[in-house]
Amino acid sequence: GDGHEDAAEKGTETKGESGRTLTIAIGTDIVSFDIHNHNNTSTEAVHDNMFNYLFKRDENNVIQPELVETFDIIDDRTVEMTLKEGVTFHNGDPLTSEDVKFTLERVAADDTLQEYPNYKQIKEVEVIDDRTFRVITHEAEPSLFHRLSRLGSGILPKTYIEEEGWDNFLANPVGTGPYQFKEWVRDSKIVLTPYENYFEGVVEEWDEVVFRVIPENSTRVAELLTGGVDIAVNLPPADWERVAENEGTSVKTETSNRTIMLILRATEGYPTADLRVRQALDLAIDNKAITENVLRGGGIPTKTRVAPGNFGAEESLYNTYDYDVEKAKQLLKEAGYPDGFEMTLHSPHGRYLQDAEVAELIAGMLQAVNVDVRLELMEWSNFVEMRQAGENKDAYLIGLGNSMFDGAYSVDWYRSDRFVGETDYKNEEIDTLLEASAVNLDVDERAKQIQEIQRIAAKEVPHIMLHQETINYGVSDRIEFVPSMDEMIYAPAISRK
Amino acid sequence: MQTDTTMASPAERSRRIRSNRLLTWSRRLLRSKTGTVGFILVLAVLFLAAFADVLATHNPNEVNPALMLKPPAWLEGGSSQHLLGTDHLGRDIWSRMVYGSRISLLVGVTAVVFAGLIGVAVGIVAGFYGGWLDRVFMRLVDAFLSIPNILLALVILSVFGPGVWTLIFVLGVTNWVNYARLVRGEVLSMKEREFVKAARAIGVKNRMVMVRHLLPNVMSPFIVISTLSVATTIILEASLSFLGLGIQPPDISWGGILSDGRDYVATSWWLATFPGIAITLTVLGIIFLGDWLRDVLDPRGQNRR
Amino acid sequence: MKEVLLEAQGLTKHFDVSEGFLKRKKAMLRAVDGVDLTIYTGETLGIVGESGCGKSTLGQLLMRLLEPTRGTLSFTGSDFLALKGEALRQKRADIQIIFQDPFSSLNPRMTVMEIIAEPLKTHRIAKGRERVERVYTLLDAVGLDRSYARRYPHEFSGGQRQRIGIARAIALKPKLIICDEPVSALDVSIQAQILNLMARLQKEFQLTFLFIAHGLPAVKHISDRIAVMYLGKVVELAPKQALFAQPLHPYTEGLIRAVPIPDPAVRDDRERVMLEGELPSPVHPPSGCRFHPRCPYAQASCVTEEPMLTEKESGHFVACHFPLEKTRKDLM
Amino acid sequence: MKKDTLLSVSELKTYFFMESGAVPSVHGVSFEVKQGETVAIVGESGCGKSVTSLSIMGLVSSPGKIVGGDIRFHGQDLTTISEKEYRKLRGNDLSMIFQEPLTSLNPLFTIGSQLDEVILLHQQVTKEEARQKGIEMLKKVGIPRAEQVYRSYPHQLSGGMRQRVMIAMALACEPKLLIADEPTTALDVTIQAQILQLMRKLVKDNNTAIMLITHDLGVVAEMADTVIVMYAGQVVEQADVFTLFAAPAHPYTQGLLASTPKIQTIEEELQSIEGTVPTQETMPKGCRFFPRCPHASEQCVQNQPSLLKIGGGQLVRCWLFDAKEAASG
Amino acid sequence: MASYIFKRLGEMIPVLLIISFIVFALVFVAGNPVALMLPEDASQEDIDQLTASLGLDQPFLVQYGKYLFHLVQGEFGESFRYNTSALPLVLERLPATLELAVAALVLAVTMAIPLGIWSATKQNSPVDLLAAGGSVIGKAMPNFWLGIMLILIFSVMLGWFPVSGRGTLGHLVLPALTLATGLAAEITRLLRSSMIEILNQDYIRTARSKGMREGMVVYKHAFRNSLIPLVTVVALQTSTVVGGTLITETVFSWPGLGQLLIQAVHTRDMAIVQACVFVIAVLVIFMNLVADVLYRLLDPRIKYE
Ligand SMILES: Nc1ncnc2c1ncn2[C@@H]1O[C@H](COP(=O)(O)OP(=O)(O)OP(=O)(O)O)[C@@H](O)[C@H]1O
Ligand SMILES: Nc1ncnc2c1ncn2[C@@H]1O[C@H](COP(=O)(O)OP(=O)(O)OP(=O)(O)O)[C@@H](O)[C@H]1O
Ligand SMILES: [Mg+2]
Ligand SMILES: [Mg+2]
Repeated sequence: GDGHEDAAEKGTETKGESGRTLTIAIGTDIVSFDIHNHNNTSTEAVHDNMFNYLFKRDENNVIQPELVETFDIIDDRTVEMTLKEGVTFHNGDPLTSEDVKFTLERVAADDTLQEYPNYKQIKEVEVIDDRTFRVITHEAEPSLFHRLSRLGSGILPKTYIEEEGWDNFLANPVGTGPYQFKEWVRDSKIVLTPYENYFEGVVEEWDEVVFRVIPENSTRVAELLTGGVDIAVNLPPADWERVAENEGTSVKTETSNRTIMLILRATEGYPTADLRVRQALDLAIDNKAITENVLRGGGIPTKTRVAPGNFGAEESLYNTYDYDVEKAKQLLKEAGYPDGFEMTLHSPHGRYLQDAEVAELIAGMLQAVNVDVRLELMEWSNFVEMRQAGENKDAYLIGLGNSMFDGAYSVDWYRSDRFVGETDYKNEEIDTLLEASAVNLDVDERAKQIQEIQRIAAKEVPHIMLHQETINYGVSDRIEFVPSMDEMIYAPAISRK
Repeated sequence: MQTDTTMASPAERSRRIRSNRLLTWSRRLLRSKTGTVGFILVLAVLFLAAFADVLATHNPNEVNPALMLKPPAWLEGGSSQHLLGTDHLGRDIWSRMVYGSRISLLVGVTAVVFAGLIGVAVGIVAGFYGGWLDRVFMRLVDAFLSIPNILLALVILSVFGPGVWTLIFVLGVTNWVNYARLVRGEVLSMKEREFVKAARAIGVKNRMVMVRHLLPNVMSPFIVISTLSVATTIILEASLSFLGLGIQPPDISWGGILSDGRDYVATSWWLATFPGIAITLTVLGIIFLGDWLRDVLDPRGQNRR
Repeated sequence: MKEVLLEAQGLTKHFDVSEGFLKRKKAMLRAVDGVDLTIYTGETLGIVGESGCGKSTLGQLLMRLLEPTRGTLSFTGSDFLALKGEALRQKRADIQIIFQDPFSSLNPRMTVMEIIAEPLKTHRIAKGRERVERVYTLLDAVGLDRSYARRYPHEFSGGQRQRIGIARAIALKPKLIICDEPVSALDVSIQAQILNLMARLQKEFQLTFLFIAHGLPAVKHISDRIAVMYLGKVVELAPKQALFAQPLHPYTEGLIRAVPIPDPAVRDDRERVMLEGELPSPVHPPSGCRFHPRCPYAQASCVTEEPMLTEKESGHFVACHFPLEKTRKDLM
Repeated sequence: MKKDTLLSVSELKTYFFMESGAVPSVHGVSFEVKQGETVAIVGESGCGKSVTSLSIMGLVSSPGKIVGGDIRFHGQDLTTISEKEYRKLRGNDLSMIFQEPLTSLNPLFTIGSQLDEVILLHQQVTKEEARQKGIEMLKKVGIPRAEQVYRSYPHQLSGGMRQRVMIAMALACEPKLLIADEPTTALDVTIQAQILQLMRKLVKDNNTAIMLITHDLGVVAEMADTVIVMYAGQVVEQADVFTLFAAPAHPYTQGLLASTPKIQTIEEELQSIEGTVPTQETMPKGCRFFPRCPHASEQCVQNQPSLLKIGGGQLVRCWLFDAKEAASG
Repeated sequence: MASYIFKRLGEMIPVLLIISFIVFALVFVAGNPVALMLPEDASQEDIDQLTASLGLDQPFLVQYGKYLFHLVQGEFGESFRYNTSALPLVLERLPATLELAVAALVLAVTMAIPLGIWSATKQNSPVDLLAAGGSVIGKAMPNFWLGIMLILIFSVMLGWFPVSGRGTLGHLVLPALTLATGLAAEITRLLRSSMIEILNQDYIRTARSKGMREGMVVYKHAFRNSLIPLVTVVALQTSTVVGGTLITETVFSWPGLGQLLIQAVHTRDMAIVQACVFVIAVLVIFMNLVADVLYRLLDPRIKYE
């Protein structure tokens, strides 16, 4: 493998004109190259270029085999799969079933890994031959393919890791992806180079892909404007116009899979225990005003968490909202709050796009129906602690994604025994539906069950849905880049103009 | 003194002396240009803080999506309603600045007073008694001094969660060592001064020696340093806001406004510029005032220059 | 007839000036090294000696502003060193001190009234109106206008401040006042005022003075007896006439001769026996007689043997192996 | 033998310009110093002795300023020459020993380098020659182990040694005039005696004129040929040393002499001059001494006396003599 | 000298112990970091399980004891976030921070020395007033604001320097300037006042009385002496400079300790916070030691041993 790497190294040096380097500014550094031990989308966005999953979601959000050639569902708990031919790791080792077994069983067994909860359902991987293996789960697992199309199924090189040791792997990671690792200067940059023996053919477009870590918004924008980077993630809405108007740069947006919402407390004694109050609050919030003004169009109003592209999405609840101040006042009066009431709203600060601003705006809107909002903006770690300790008051703002792209995970938040002492929302109908869907392997029926839950929740308003967040990128005009909903930045899909 | 032969009652005389002192002070103040500037600046900020209710034209937290990012009144597109323009939520910047002065001053002053109380007490006791007590305190001071203030503040704030009083506590905790060190040094030299020995010779109790003889004499260096501290504290609060751990809404501080506005530096400059100027001017005023105080309070300064 | 007020025996004060990590280099500065001294009621005992020879340290030892390393100290017949806490505080009222520096010996932030009233207040001697009256009386005694009571020290000249210091010292009617170079910082024309004032007050209040100075003329003027110190030790002690008429210690002789005489007429026929060399370090004092490196008459035994303070003539003590005699002096 | 005038100061006025207004520290001082002569200036603290000497050296620093009078050195008016010419004189023909031996040497440089500095500045010599000369000077002022001291730092020397170094430095270029500002006040009597003797000897050897500033009348009596008595920024009396001690004319001089305790005799009570030296605010408009003067009259309160010759080269600033003069004249 | 350094190093131990305790206690109070490590929708069992397996459910003293035990072996434990030993992570960033801090110090000192000397020798001249004004403003501007402004002006508008990152000398200019401004202000003020004081010393008069040129007097005699307080203050500022890098590094995405630490604080990554604070403290103490040694080299009055 060594000689080969040297050649690659030399190759980049001789061809090293700056025009063939793709530079991407990201907001936070990757956490590590342990693909199983983080829960960080921006880290995955980098890994995505170096590792392949067994399955992958295509641009239409349909799960397609990636490393897998063919698969066969044997029974409720067993799927047999065959790997593609000619796949090699960056060190030259061929990809085998042993690597898959090693990878999946690691994440399914090691409870210190952050991805463990998402893979503990896997009981074992049975190796049939070099390219054929079976994935066996503990129980019937409807969302197995969702799981296998995300970071946990990024396949690790077993031999390399066992021979060189885990620490060495973390320092010099090896995957099967189109790009291979060159350098990581922490909190500064990650440099990748094309892998010459990529099984789908070497990527010719770029000699080097550099991810630069630039946490400060204005600095990222400045780099983009001065041509220092080709792509800058997460621009503050205030700068969109500036970037768009600047010669040579533009703003690209795409909806993310994250929904921003207010989680209400239905515990007895809180005004929000009353359905009418919850509905009134929902009606008093003008979702459109939020997305248009504060987010500058960077969001889509919604009444459900399960956005299109996710399994079980209820499209009629998407891209719509209720806003009726008069009705809200009426409901409040009916609920016994003609003069309104006082409530606390917790919100993180700097976690989501304009989160504090959104919260402040909401506080202003609720003022219009005489609800006095005591806004408590919190630094993220304090916010997490507050939730952890169950100290949430009437409402808190949170943004929830769904890395499984499976609506079941979203609606599970309405399960009554899940948040006892925290939200205390209980709806027996939902509970029944949830129980049924959990083990339902009939895809269509399961989707219907999930949709039904969304419809009930939209009426009952245990959580006030605000909007689906938009992700945005500042992009240099010299490149062609189409953002994707999963927030990956897949270099092979980016090209020079 | 020899020519002073007119007789007057003691009360009258002391009043005259006091008003005389006031007069000399103000005369000295007016003579020092920077002192005057500092005094005026600080007075202006105090005025803002005291009369915020009257001076503010809007509710500082009132959001108005329709009026976002309006420039100051004198620019094109500005409205006379919003003197310094509006921010990204359509809030009136002038009103926010006016209210912000309150918290900025409150934080600056209270933190310094808090730190000062601890620092002066520790400094006097450690300096006066010396020995192991002194050694223990000084090691503690060394420890605090070797952790950068902002770092300690960062850690404490993230532990307890940001808020006005936590911030004041944090700034106090990070600052007391400066006073302790300063005061201890002063006390060590003061202790050798003969009036302290004289007091002991008379049989004055230790506690009284510290309170009556040491404390008043360490006050003037303390006052000088603490004015500067108020300035650095205001800046530190702004820096913590930048790191997301400063004053949290709905409380308003200049640091918070400044840090909120930093995404708009290029597009809507007024968001960050006005609080930036306010902080700079206030700090400037306090530093000037501190310099002047140093000159006036330095007994050697009386007949020099 | 003479009543002993204070008696010190073998009084010693060593300062630890060790250096190095964990104080490996042990070093002792022998500021006062075995001083025997008796002060009689009503007298003025002068102490002279070069700068750094331990005069101030001795003074502070006598009033327990410093704790002696060794030695005994009795005051008005009782063991002064045994006193502690409140008892010590009470007894302190009987010994007061006047410092050299009129500028640093008054708290700049207290008025004259507060300064002079402080001892009265501390010992709860008088209250309210009475206390104010007492302060006024004291101001009168030291020749300051009563109207000055409300002023602060910086408003006064050096001589006036020294008067304030004196007023404070006599406020408690002490038995003994230690004067640590009270006039050396003052102008020549003011010095005489203060010396006269002190002499007057001594008579008026039956005070006993320990008068420390390095200016021989002033000491001579005010003292009854004079002790000469050299490097932490008393080398000669005698009534002043005896001391000047016939100094027995070579150091005393050198000291007297070195004092310039304000009379140009005598300058050319004065003997010039000059003491050579400088004061050695009190950390490493010379062996034997500490004066031997500078002594024009030193002999071999002076290097090895330390002379004791002995009474050569009645009331005239000297610590020298070869005390000066008239005859030999004349030979010079 | 007839001596030439080396330095003549006339009507020198040096003021300090303070926040509170101008302070006339030296207010019309005139005197002369002849070659090889020792002139002592006495007076209490703050009467302007040091400022006078700094004025002569051209070293009065802001906010002080010479506002009137002239200073002639070798006939050249020092108040008008350029800074460059002045620098040539300083340390060379004109040198000065300061009041504080403890702080007048730079703590960071060796004695040698500070001594060489002045030699190299004024003499065309090599470094090595300067070193030789420096060590020689140290020996001359009676410093034992001169080579070693040459390499020492100031803090390693005692006060007396430092003062000797200052003297060596001042004399290194064989000045014509040495200004010694209280050269022994900070020292012990035994050391003081050594230093005074040393100065006497050096003067004799080199025929250097000395302007000796002190407030110790004993030192004056031992050293001076001529004495100038200053009070509150003015010369109040000038006379040769014997006349002054035998027949002081000005009441202040008389008081000064009377209030000095003497070592030879024992007096019951010292005479003293009552009152205090006037401050800037309390400066009398007439004779500056009148508030403390036993002979003060209405005239003294109103008008300033001028410095009058009263025979035998004695000068005095007092109405008592003015009146006599007027009567006789 | 060697034994002096040895002694000072010995004194570091209690100080570092105190620091370790303070930081550990803070981090302990900060609570369980596990919830932060897991996704938003993690269940309580998942959290409890991870907590136990990391040993975070043990009592304070047990945990502190373990921590100390590891500490003496140079181990700060594993970073939860990065899953590797914390100390190497910290040491890896140290050079970048040092580079920035040293550059800022050098820049500040080179700006401040001429300004300070000039102001002192030409008191109340236009230069003095300008320097005084400039240095106060320099001190009064919050770092992050200045940094953003510098980027806007010198990178975006003028295109003179790269915006961010570390690499060439050009990359260093803006962040170093940001950090140096406040520092230079401080040093200028200090140098001015110490020069003024020294120029009034007797030995300066002596030098002048030798007939030396004023320039020589100032540079040879006065400046050498004012280096001593300068060194002390620059050393004392180390802590502030390192603190300042936290902010500056964030603005300029400079890959030093700052970013690592701020991330760690926000994610409650105990091991990294502890290692960072510790390393910074050691650095600060070391700088003070260097200053002390320099001080002794500069000032012959202080004895060598
Ligand atoms: N607290 C102290 N620690 C260490 N050494 C001390 C202390 N106080 C005095 N000394 C030393 O003790 C010696 C005697 O000092 P002391 O002040 O008694 O001398 P002195 O005769 O009063 O001198 P002076 O005439 O200068 O006042 C000196 O060498 C001095 O340095
Ligand atoms: N730098 C200065 N600034 C202001 N006033 C000064 C300065 N130097 C001297 N004076 C004033 O000038 C007057 C004369 O001072 P000078 O130093 O000449 O007195 P002196 O006779 O030398 O006293 P001493 O015997 O104490 O040395 C004093 O009143 C003093 O306050
Ligand atoms: Mg003494
Ligand atoms: Mg003088």
